[in-house]
Amino acid sequence: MTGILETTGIIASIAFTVGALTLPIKDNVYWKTCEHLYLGFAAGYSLIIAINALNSNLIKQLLTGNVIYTIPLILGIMLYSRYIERWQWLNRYPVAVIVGVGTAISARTIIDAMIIQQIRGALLNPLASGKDIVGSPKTPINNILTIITVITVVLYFVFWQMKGMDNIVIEKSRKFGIIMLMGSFGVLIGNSIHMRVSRLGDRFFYLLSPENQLYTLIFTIIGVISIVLSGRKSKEL
Amino acid sequence: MLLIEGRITGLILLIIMAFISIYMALIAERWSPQIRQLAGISVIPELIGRCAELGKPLHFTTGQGGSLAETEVGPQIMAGLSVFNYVARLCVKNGVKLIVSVGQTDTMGLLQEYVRDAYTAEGLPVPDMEEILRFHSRNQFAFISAVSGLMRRELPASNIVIGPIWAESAQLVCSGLEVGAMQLIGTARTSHIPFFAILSDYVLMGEEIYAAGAQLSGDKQTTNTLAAQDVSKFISILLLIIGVVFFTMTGNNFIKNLLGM
Amino acid sequence: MSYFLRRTAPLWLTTIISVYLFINYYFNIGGLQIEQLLLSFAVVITTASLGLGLINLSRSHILRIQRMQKGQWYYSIILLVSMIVTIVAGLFYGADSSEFTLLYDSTVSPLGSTLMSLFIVWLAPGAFRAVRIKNVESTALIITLMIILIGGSPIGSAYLLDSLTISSWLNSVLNAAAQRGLKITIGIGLVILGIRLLSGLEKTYLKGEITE
Amino acid sequence: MSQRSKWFTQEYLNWIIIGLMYITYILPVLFPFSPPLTIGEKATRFYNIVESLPEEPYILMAYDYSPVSYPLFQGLQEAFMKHIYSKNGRVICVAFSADGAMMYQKMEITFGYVWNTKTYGEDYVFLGYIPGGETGLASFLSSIRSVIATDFRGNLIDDLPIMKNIDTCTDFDLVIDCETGTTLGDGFVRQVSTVYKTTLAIACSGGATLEPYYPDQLQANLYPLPQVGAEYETLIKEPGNASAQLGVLFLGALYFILLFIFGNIARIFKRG
Repeated sequence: MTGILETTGIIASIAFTVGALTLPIKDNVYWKTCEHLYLGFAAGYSLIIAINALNSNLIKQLLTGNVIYTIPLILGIMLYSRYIERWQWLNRYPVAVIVGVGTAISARTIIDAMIIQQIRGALLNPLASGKDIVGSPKTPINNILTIITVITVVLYFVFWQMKGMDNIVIEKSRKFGIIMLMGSFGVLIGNSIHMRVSRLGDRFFYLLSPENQLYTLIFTIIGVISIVLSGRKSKEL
Repeated sequence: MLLIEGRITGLILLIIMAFISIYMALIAERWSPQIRQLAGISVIPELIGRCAELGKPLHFTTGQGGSLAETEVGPQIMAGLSVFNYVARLCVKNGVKLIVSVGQTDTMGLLQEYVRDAYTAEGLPVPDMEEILRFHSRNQFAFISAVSGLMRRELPASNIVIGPIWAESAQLVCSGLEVGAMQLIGTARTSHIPFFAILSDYVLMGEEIYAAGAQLSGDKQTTNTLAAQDVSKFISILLLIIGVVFFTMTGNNFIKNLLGM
Repeated sequence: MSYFLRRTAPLWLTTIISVYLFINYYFNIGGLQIEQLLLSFAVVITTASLGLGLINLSRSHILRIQRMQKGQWYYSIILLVSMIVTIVAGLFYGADSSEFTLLYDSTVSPLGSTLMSLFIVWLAPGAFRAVRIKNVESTALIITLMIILIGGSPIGSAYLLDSLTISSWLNSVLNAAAQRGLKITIGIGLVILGIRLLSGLEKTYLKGEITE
Repeated sequence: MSQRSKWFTQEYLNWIIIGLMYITYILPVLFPFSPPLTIGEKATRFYNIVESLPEEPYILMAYDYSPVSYPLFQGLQEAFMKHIYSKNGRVICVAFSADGAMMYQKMEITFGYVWNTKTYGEDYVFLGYIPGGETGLASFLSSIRSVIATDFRGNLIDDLPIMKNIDTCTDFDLVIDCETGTTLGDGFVRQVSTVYKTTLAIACSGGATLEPYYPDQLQANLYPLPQVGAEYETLIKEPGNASAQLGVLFLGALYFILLFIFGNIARIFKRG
């Protein structure tokens, strides 16, 4: 029994992979079907995972006797009051709890992790040698550049329109800051491309692995037909 | 000891920033600073002029996913809606066709309100909303496929996107490039700003979308929030400069140890 | 009374919870027990809210079927059928069963993976068309991009060994400094946003109401 | 205001670029080649951190990525677990994103040849999906038992021998988070390193934005993936999934370099 299930699973997975690869070339019927199947499966999957998590973090807690968990149970149900017109305002209470906890949890540590530690990290001695980077020279230029870049990037995001001397200082440092920021963006895009090359590469590894090559060929043909047909159909539209 | 070791300077900085932002909020009615002219905003009339000249529609969206109830995403959507209010009025004044892709379920009410205001301000009859505001889906890929399909059919001359954008950034900006649209894209989600900096004509980075929202909506509260943020930025820079000068002169990293308390 | 229950009470609830969690972080008031309860309550409510997405999705697609929207309604049927199949399989076999994992591995996993891997396919035509050296900033961007493309990949680590040194300097000095400045700016923005939420000045999160 | 020139927006230009790209990904699969590798700073520092862990270390490993990113992390995670098991350590897995649960199940299949020789509940365990993003993470680290009563398979936490004296973040010798979003990356630095000061390693596709935390708050920042994974596999002399991708990474990066160069050259010719 599982033999059939396994093979249909593999065939479906190859069909979906090829279907998605036809999307950038041209939107077609084959892809439209895959898209709506995906939306259905993804929505169903997220509900099942939510129920499994709810079972562990709420139902098991209630069964093992801590009654205090009835409070989140009631608040959770209040979330669904938004579909009843008269009681719609009730759902603001669970939202208020999530917003209150979420804001406090991140904001209280952001001050230390994103502001204080970053200022401390930039408090370097411009005359001493820089960070120990394997292979790169540890010249004092690294420290001077770090200090100036941090100051100018922060000044780039100042929105208060100053006058006179202040304005000139801010405008000059904003010019240097944006160049450094753009340099860092180049680094971000480069690293992002490496990662995404591996993702697409893996899809072709999967499609062209010896046992899948036959199915890949079949669905590629179906994909090409679907693209050609959708080309002709859109002309008539 | 009541105060926890290592978190004291964090508390002091929090109190200073709380004092600044609440004080700025209270004096909002009497005084609010002038915001620097943002390149991204001063180009909007030019984008709308281009649509009028080429007789093509303008595409606008506040991005996809998230909702006003989420702490980090809500303000980004609000900034997008403030920019939309300004864009809608200009479009109706210049007789430019407006198409809006809606990616969130709870922004439809505000969008309809702004479109109605734009048309009544010009004394024109309010057209059918279904034609202007097009809800696609909350799912990331269904939304962006619908947007790029719409771009290929309607061939907009300009494309403005202000709001939260996730992994659909490349498809969004490249669909615009493909139809030859002039683009202004702004988001506070930093991981995708580099792609807009390299591919879009104009970009609003991080906090700049809040400045744009405040400048266009003229909302005094948000303007003063930005002023409070600028004061905190000046404080951070002062701490850094004093620390570095002190460290080079005396060799004792006094400010770093103080901040670590 | 009803205005207080509809508008001001939720605002006060957010402020009380946030202030308590701030105080408990900075002062030794021994509130660890209550904090853990508050956190696990928030986790439970977030889990319960995951169902909302599913209801919104099925409502909009049932509407499309009722209206027999041209060119759309049969796709909506496909969506609802595949959703029901997954829910029934998940409830019947259980989330950690091999049958449910097989269903996941043959539907959501391949489609989601391939869709996400298309990012680079969308990027390529744009990279060819629009990556121009227009001014000083874009020159800086393209130079660092080229060095990282070479240094961060097997091209550099196999043949052009100098690119490794430059790219690790770019990563750890130039990029780290610029990202440090960016983190300070974003950190200040988030903290001030947190303070505004805490003090009830920021009411955006109460504005959204479902009108779909 | 000119309408962008016809050539610029031609549809067939897309098909050429996308068609060529698909070919550059098919070639290394049909004719595999793997260029030599030099070990970088980030892989060496992470290797030394794991080497310096005490005997029988307890590790918390978070699965926070979706199916598309499995090839980025598989090589690194499997090599890391082999390294930990060589010091007979214990690995506690958890997921803070919905897809993470399924990624653990996938690793049970691909890493089965090692995990089958180990016993579930003693050498490795999976505690399931904790929703709520940073809030879920904070509450999990403060006390595991206050958030969940059972693991993903439904056995009670207290019945698992591996969880005997494990309840908060300070009980772990190393926390490693594998994720693709950048919001939770900062969340791990805030909740693990700022609050508990535990040794933290993050393998993240957006690692360049976490560089300011490295190395004081974030002891190991592993990117670009899977290149760092391939370097780590060579360090522990166990070539795996990451080393097999070197050919594709070589050609993929080369294709983009040529795209940028020819993009600029084509513009000069068109204007000339």
